[in-house]
Amino acid sequence: MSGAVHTGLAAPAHERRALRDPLVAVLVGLCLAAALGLVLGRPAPYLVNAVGQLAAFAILAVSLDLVWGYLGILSLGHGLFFAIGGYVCAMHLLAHGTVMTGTLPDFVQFMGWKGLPAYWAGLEHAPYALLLALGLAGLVAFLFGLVAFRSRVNGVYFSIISQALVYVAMLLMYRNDTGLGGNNGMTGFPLLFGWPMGAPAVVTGLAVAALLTLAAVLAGARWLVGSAVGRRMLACRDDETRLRTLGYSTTRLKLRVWCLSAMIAALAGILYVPQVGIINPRVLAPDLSIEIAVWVAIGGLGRLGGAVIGAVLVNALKFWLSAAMPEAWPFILSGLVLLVVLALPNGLLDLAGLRIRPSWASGAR
Amino acid sequence: MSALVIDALTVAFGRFRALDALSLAVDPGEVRAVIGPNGAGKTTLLDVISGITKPVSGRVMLGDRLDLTRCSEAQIARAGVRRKFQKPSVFPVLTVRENLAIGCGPDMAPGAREARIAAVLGEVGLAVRAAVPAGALSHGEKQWLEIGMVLAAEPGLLLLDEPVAGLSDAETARTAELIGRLRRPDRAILVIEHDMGFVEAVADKVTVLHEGRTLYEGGMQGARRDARVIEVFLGR
Amino acid sequence: MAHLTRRGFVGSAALLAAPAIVRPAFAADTVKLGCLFSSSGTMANIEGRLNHVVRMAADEINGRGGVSGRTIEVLTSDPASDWPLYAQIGRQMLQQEKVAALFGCWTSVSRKSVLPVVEQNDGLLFYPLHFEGDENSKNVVYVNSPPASSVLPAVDYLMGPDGVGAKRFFMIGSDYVWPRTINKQLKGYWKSKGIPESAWREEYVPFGFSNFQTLVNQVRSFASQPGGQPIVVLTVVGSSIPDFLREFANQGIAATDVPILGLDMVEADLEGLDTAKLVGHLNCWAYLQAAKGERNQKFLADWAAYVKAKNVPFSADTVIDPMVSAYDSVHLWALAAAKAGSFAVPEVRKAFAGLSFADPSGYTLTMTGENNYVSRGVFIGSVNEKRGFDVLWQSPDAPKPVPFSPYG
Amino acid sequence: MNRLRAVLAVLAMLIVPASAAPLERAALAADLCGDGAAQARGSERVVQAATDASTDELAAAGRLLAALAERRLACGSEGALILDRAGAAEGHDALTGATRPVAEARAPVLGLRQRALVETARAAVALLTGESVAARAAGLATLERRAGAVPDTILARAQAAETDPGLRGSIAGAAQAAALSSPDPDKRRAAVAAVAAAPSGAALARLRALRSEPAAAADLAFAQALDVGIASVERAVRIGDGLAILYNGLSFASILFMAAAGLAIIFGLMGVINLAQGEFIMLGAYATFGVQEAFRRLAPSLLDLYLIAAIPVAFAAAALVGIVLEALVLRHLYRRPLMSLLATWAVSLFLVNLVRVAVGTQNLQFAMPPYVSGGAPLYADFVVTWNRLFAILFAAATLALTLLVLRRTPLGLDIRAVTQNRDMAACLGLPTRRIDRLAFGLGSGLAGLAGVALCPIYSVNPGMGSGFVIDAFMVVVLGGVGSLMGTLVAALGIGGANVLIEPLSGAVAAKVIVLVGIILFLQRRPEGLFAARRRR
Repeated sequence: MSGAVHTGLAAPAHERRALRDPLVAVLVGLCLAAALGLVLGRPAPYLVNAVGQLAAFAILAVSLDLVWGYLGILSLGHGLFFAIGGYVCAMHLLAHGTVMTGTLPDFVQFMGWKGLPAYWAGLEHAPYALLLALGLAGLVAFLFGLVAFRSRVNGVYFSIISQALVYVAMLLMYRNDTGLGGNNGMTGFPLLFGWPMGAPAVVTGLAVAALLTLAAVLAGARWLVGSAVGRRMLACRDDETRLRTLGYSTTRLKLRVWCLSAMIAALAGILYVPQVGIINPRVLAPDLSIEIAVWVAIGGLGRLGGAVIGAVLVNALKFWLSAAMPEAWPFILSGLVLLVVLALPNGLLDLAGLRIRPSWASGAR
Repeated sequence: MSALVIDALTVAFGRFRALDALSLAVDPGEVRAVIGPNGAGKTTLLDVISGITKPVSGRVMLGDRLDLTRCSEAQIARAGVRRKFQKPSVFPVLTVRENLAIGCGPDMAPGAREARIAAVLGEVGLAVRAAVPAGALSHGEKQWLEIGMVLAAEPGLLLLDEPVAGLSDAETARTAELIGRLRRPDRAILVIEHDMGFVEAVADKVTVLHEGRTLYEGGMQGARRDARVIEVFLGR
Repeated sequence: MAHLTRRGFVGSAALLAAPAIVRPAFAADTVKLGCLFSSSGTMANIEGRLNHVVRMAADEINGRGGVSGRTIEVLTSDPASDWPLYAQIGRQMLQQEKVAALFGCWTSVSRKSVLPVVEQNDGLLFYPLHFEGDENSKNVVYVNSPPASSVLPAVDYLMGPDGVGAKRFFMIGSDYVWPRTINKQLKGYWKSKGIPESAWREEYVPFGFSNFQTLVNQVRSFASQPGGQPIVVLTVVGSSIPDFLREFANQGIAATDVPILGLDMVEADLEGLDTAKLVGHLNCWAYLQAAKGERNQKFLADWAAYVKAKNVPFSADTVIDPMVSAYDSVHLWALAAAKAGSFAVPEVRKAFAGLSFADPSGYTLTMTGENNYVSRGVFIGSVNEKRGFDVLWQSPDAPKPVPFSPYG
Repeated sequence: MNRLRAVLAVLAMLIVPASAAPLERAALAADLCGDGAAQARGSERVVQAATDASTDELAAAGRLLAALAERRLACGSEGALILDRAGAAEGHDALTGATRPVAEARAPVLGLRQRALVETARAAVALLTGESVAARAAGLATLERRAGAVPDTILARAQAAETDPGLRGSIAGAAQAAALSSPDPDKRRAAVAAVAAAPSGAALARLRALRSEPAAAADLAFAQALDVGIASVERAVRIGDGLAILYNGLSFASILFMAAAGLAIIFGLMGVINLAQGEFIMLGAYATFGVQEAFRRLAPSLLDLYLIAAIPVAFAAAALVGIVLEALVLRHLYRRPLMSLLATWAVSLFLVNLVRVAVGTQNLQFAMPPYVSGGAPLYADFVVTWNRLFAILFAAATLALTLLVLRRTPLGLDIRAVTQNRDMAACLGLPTRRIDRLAFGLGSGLAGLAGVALCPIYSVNPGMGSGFVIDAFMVVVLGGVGSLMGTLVAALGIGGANVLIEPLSGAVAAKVIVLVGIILFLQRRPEGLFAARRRR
């Protein structure tokens, strides 16, 4: 079935879904309003930056929710794709800075190189860097997904193996000889599109870009899960063998969504790095990848809006509490997770009375 | 030409041989029942035909060209093989209609699909339940919905794994009648069932499996008289 | 959005009861300093102490009437060993809380993470750790020594007749910039002394690495080869330090066979170890607990009293270099601010030139206007039986810091 | 200036005839209280005098040297004082033995070069005057390491005086080996054989150095003896290195196994990914610390046994926490394995921070009993370290006991039944919920045991457990879910592979290669090494 055709008998189903998920529309609206507010209201740069980072995290959470909530694949390695986006973005910023200012990044000087290595060629051009980031994330996801899905690795096995993958990547990137800054990673980005990095306009611009991207990703993801492909994703999540014996190549379906999700995660990384000003292998720590899953679970698994709410809530709390109540934050986080996992199977959306899908829908996971 | 030829098929789980050099041929238009005690290898047989389990040796020929043991589940399904599982396997969060739409398979044109869904809804008697999520259906309704899903793509070979397990007598009779209606000259049907009355009602021929091998093949009447069959079913 | 922890823990109920009276009065004659030291995560054990030292120093200054009549208020946080969070909280402190200076970071990467933040906001970060050098930001005060002014004198000592006449070197480091820079500079230094490349070996291990059996075997076979006295230059960090020492001692290699120069080794790393078999191994810092002099005695006593009074969850009788460096940092800032008569960063920075502070190490710290580095003394410590270090050697005076090494 | 002083010191030693040097106590004390050169001179003099000095004189010199090495020597204007412990307020006069208070004294710190000389001198004194055979043997061992630093007359004197026949033989061997450069060709050849009899990398280096000297070229028989000796030492060193690799692999594997064993049971039985398993290890280690503190308070004389006594305590503590966790949290999540994964992650976060707040972040101080500290050279350069041996034996015992529980007890039978077919077991009336809880307790308890075994090896702090989880899961998944033997084989394989690859490509690359290898293997065989295929 092609996703675009919703004529005749299929239409009521489509409408039902749209009516049942007003949250996404609300969130998209909020994103746009917030972007407008940042431009017009000019709040403190610190706040603008925080909002921008939260938007990047929300994009990351949506990317995971697509594969976990809708396809039943819990990736504990999504930090890898986030990092790919982040690293390529950092490379672009440094290459751009080198071209504009003529000084080499300090880690390049440290490695004793005379200039940027050959594979950095062209990275100073933003469109190429964007393509490279998305392409690389997609390629890595494709290769990993191909072997994993073809050999039918799924469930907790997939989670463990994806975690091992991100762990391996972390070990590799910590190695100094890998050549991307090792433990210190990359930092000290001077310019963005020729503008000085810390300028208020740049900070606002980045935050607005992140918000708009979030809105677009949400709308796009919403369209996807509402389409025929989305129904196949749910079918695959709930009974993969059944779907396969009806003539569908679930490997191909999973691979496509998986690669798409990886690219969205890379997009989040691209938006994140210029806002925090550093990328280092820490983002590849298995803990961070688990945390992404925690955001999704807290907000509400299998609800795009839930992922956004979870990511924003947890990270806003983290920003605030790690300064305000540093001792209490880990306890609050672990308590929140346990509360959600035990009492609110559909995440905090349960509290808001917005529970849509009946509880048996999440029973298999 | 047979619709399905199974040739010296062997399946092993560790040291246990679930199927042991089994051979079997089903003609087009035939309804074949496979019966046998628990552990005889009935479900394994369907697993191999539908591509879920790969055999150690042997072939499963669909028509005279396609060896199903070399195909993926999806390829097998697209070649016109559909299977109804023992446990009703429907997609609980999707509505009846959406389930059937997926049952039509990936290749059907959108226009044809809507017509087909409407037809199947009538055939399995779920037209009034079309907008209900499948998870909310009763057990019997789920069985019929699944039969509808496997019918939607008009399969040439239909595999039914215990279609009346857990159904009431009335529902069983209705299912038998439904299968009777499914019979077509270009369609072979393979049924696994424990309910002997049901088997007698629907099947042209029965194959009795025991410990992965064919114990008997022929009419149901003959099976009832066969000494070995009696021993296997009653002797323990 | 953010209310950072207030010094002296004012109960929130009291704040709520009389906010109008307490807070403006409190805010008018205080000046805020921010801390960026993790009290959770991988760095918690060593980094967490520094929060308390900064508070202690601030208390001391407040006890003498504060800075230019203002009381210092210390804000602490927990970046949880999460590098981007250092930048995030640093930004929050500078922009939201308007702190006059930041004191923070242990690892190079956390400093690199905060660096753009202080540069963009023209803040001041006092960095209390020795590090790889090759950096000179006008917004960072490098309170501890770069390698050229601390490590090279120590290695020189070991190569000389008073040391062990070291001829061969086995370098083991954690795989990141600091160890690699140190080793690069050492190799450059040895080359300049005409030592052949065959006289050294270099190995790197991942962070948190603990299985040192193979490496210790390699050290043993390296040591048994001819060519002169071998030493180990150890630049692993964190939990790898005690794990390496334990394996080294268990395999029966004594300091008199192959001494270890542990460049990041502090008393805290010996906490869980039986040091009887480790006696004689060396470290090298700008301060050692065993430093002589009344100033040190007073500092040790003050710290012990502070730990007791404030119920600080760290050992009362262990003091390590970064603690003293953090303490020095607060004093240097206070001196500069008092001298400038302002808390504005450009004014304070101008006041650095010619600043001097007699710190617990016994040396007098000085700053010149040339850069933001601080002259410190050099100590070589020798592990003793009591999980501490004896002062084996110390520099006659505080050498002028060399931010950019001449050796690579 | 310093060099000049050193040269003078050497000259002085050459001028003073060794045999005539009396061990003048006052002069020795003054030297040891002096600068580095004087300390070196003093300890050299003890070595030189050791051939002739009386045992009393030597013993007194030994006390002075020991005091210096241990920083118990207080030097003041009134002469040196020997303290009972470093920093004591009073001590015994080095000459008269009279007790007097420490006044304006300084305790010299030994430089490394001086420390080596003092160590040699103390070893010579110990060899000649040691009360016990062990003390004398320890002295001999140190002198053997410093080949060439002591006159062979000391060994001759020790050999003559030695009462223990075994030790006398060792001394004779050492004396023989010391004669490598002797002018007597027979002695030289005997020395080669003696050196080859105690093979090590250092011995190999000595022989090789000798082989390239002119003496070897001139004396054909000596050269041949050297070649034979070098060949045999080379072979022995290779064997020793091989043994070391084997041992390292085994010890790493045993750690992996212990971290993974409990996980294998839990994962196999319930399909729960317990990310808090590392924290159970940490709890076991903290329980061990608690037992140590209790022993310190209640039975200080039995302190060395605390590690043994901690075994049941650590097991019980971790098992109890595990059972509570199961009852409060995981029980509700059996149908949602991925949610239980997040829940256990939260629990691990909670436990780490609870311990951090309650106990602190610092490494715990363990008093390591002799059976887990140090090691013994076994063959060539291969040293058996007791802490690792403890872990290996501990892992073996854990394996045996766990197998016993699983194969021979009703609980074990139940666990295996539920692991293989939960629905069938439930149909047969097994209380699967209770079995789950007990099994979870067992799995957690095993992690607690791992905590005991890791105390002598790793630093114990709240974060110690986090490093184990991924490795442990790779072991479980590679071994095949629900198969303890699979877990064992996987642990051995991963441990061995890591140790083999590490010297070739470094520790990071070794880890990466092994992990990638596992991932690729699992793509080919998702059910792991040892799991039976299951039907859908």
